[in-house]
Amino acid sequence: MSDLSIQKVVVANRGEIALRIIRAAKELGIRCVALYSEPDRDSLPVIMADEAYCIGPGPSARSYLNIANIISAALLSGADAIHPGYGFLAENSYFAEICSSHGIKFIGPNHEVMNNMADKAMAKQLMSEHGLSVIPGTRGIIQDTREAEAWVAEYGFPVMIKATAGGGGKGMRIAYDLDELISNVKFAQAEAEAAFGIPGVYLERYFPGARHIEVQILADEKGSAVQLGERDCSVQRGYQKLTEESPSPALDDNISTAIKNAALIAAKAAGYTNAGTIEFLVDSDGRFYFLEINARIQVEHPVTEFITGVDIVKAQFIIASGEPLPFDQKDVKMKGHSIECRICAEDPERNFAPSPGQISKLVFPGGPWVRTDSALYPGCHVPPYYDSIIAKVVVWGNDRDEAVARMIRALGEFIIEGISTNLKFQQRLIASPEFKEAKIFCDSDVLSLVFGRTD
Amino acid sequence: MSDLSIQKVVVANRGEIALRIIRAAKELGIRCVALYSEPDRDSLPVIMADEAYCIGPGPSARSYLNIANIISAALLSGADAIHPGYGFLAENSYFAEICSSHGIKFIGPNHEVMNNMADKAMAKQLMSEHGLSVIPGTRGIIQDTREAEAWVAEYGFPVMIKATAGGGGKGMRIAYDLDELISNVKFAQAEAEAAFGIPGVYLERYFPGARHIEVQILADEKGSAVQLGERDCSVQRGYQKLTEESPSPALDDNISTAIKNAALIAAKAAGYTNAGTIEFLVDSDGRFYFLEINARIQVEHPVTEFITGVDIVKAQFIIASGEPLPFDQKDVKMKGHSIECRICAEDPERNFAPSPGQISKLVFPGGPWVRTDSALYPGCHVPPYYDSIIAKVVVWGNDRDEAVARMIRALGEFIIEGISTNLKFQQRLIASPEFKEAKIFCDSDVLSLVFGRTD
Amino acid sequence: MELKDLRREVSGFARIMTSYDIAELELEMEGLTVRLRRETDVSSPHKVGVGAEAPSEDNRIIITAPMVGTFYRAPAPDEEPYISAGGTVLPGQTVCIIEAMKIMNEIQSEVKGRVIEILVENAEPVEYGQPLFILETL
Amino acid sequence: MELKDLRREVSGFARIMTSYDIAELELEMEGLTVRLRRETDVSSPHKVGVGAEAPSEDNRIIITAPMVGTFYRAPAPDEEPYISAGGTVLPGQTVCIIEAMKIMNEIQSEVKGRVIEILVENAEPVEYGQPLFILETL
Repeated sequence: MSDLSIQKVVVANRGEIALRIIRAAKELGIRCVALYSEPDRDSLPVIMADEAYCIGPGPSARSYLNIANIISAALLSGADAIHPGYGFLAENSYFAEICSSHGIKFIGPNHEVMNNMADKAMAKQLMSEHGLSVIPGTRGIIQDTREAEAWVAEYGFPVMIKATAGGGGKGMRIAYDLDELISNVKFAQAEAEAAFGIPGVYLERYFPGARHIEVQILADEKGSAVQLGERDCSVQRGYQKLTEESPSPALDDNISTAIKNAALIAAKAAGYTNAGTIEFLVDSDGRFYFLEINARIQVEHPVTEFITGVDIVKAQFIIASGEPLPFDQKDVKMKGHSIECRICAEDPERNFAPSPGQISKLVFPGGPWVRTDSALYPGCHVPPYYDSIIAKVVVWGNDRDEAVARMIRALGEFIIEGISTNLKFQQRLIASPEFKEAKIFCDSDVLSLVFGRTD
Repeated sequence: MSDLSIQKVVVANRGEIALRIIRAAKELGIRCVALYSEPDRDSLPVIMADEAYCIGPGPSARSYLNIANIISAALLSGADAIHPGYGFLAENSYFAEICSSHGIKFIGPNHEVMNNMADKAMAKQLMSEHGLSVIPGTRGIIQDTREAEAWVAEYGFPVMIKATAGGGGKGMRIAYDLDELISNVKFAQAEAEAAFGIPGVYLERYFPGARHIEVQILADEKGSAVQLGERDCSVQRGYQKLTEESPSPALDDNISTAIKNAALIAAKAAGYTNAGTIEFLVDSDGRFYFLEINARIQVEHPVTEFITGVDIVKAQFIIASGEPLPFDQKDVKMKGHSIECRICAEDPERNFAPSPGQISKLVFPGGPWVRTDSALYPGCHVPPYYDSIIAKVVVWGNDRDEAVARMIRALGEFIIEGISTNLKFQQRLIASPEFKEAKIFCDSDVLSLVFGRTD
Repeated sequence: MELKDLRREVSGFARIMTSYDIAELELEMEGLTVRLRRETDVSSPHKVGVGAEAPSEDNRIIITAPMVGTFYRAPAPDEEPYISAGGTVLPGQTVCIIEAMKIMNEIQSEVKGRVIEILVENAEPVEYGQPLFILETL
Repeated sequence: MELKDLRREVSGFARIMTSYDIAELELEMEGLTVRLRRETDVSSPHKVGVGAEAPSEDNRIIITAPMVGTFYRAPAPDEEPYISAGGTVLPGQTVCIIEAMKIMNEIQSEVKGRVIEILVENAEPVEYGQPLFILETL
């Protein structure tokens, strides 16, 4: 029996984040309804939940993205809230609206706020009006290469060409001069047309050596908001995050404070509620630019939990129940350093090809200040339909050196057999001198660094 | 490569504490030598260590207590230190002395200090001289019932009759009046003669409803010492600890501060070095009495690690290397509340009979602020020769309520099949109103509380 | 546990038994005993090439729920059920309704067959893939 | 990995194969391949009642180290080994020394037999239970 207005929640997700949500709900006394696709029938979230409904076959479009089945199951179970996790329907404002029209609380911001923030141009405009620097870029889609040339004449090189329909690192190209600009704009338009059916591309200033910094926000529905510090997510491979940490090893205190304040301004400007992340790019001179708001719980939220002691998913339930945040900014004390490594079912030796299959042997890392968030268990199957993240190894240390040593130790004791994973790749990355010196950022050549070669 | 003078350590223990020591050593860059008995050949510490030596067959006396084989293996491996863990040879001053005579650093206090503290009467005398209250008791062994009567005439009832050769809860009897005293002294002498071959018993005042409080100490070899707060170990079954927590839910701040200061005085009076625990009994009026010093790392050290952020086993290596403590008392900040549950291979339905066997299915609890220290893995065997502790589930919360809710959640997701365990017993205990209200102490009838009956 | 919850559980177990070709299942919990037995004979789908004289189980097909919702046997509470045990259905004939998000979805049979068993009570919730009817194809 | 470490590992694997009656073992690691094959025949100790014509493996016994220490084949560096391959030993005869904590422990054979193989090099460390000699009982 929960003290909150939410008594029963539908977990509209799978894998480690579904388990994470169930854990938070159980600690609050909230009953949990797992939804699952057919291949996930024997998964840990289904086992751990109080009840479970099958919502479709393996492919996401027919199960975890099947709004009708999800809403039906929520109504049948008598749940009063839905937690979408990340990915799938997490940032789908239409889904949020349907939940609300059925009297089910969507755990996240208001669907109108979601809608506004999903329009990147509108979001940038709003933040600019509130005094934040935003990434310089064209106002919207460029019609032709001449328009691109005109913009570059004013703002200069290098520039990034992005497809409006892209995202998650897909459909991005960089140009350093006019020749590259013209050929890449044409190429990007053709590529976007082929990949997404929408040829629209736009330009943004590109900052070599920039770091990817995001600030965790919690905002209640009474108008209070706190920030829980920044996360540095600069270690990426092809725009996919590999490891994240908090605090950033690269920001000085003044910049860190300024970014955190800017994030609070952004959250308030957007009318944001619940847990969310404000993303910034920080260039090599320490100037920072608003990028976007991620209106969801994020994969890397555990590093923030480790340094603040705040249970972000529990806070989501409290906020969604209409309660005020049980603490304010001065109660948030940051201590030590935390790092997360994403362990994925993929084969680094075969260009990170997905590697589904059955887990034959499994020993998680453990011991002090090591947290492994994963829905794997020995003998379980990793189905081919979903995101390849199968485990997150998160460590805490009194300082970054201790955290790095602990992560090396933890990855070293992780045994996972039956499928290929990026575990060894991550071990080499974390143990590299470049990582220890925090010299890896978004456009570093991580592959050559880890493999000692370019490919 | 370690920055410390210790470069290679022999782990003279098994199970979860061996794994704990290996984890700390690896984070410091110290190479690890596992020692194992024949049935422990495929155990996790052997798998995780850098090298391993078999030191004998299953029975402890021929392996984990086999000093000759342990020292030989240490010499052959070229190790410069031995960590004894808890139990086995951890408080054997003779073993510590042999280590030292072979030029191997014993990770613990000086063997002379160990020897002094092992003599309970001498330890009490010393602490009394330093102004600590000690449990009132006879100066040593009582010769006959008349001597017992004389002591009781001065100090009163109730009294506890203890065998000098006993320990860990064995050989203890309580008397509330003269009849019980006479019969129990005779009985205890006969029992001690039969069980230990030594009939000597002594008397101590017995305090009904007293709580068992211990203070974690770290003292370096340069003369500095810090305390890391108290642990409340009052929840016991037949003098065996079941759960431990920090801070104590029953002490007010004044008493807590006074006990912690007394512990530092005791450690200094004893010339104590390395990690150790000062044990006190706190009666229902808040008066506290020195009991003894535990000269070892203790089973329940993780609760202190959780609330302080101090890695106690790493600190042991740093101290044993002759380094000063890297922090002082004012750097030690306690935050939140931590609880540990001991999970044992025993059957509560059959009077807690040991339950060795093969683990057929195993899923550890996980998620935020849950730490499971265990050397179990799926398919491993729990041999019949050793202590029945197979896992420690430790949680942290911002306050005790959050920690209790988290422990209930964590125990609920622990799946362990193939052997009987006290998991369900612990679940009922932690979920009981008496535990929530911290009303369970050493002589509570835990069994009737959990089972709803007396037996 | 209420009887209705128990039924859903038992139906779940039965499905597991079918999926994994399990002949018997016994369960004992505090105050609850469940025993299930299945005929796993030579006509099991795992065995190939049994051929002509295969018993009638070979002709059985199961209609499962294509969506999550509430199962209704009739178009309205006061009307006749679409089909009943022993009756015959034709391809394309409506066998039940599943209400999902206030929309009544008519579920059709894809084969011609005789209704052997109706597995779900009227007005009960069904999940995706849950068996609704056993038919014997004709 | 040094050759001597490798030898200890291989001896460990061999022991596991014997314990669990494993016929073949293959291992591949970065830059290392190990293949082991055992003759597990009808005379395997797990099979009872094979009787008279059992091959000679049945008569083999292994002398293992009763303690951890350093293995010496001779009482002193300049003296003859206690036993050599092909030689005969009697019950109670010293077969080697294991030095542990500066003490020289003479290890005796419990049976009469012929030395088939000596499994450890002189002056090598041995752990508890490590096979030292293979004898054929006489």
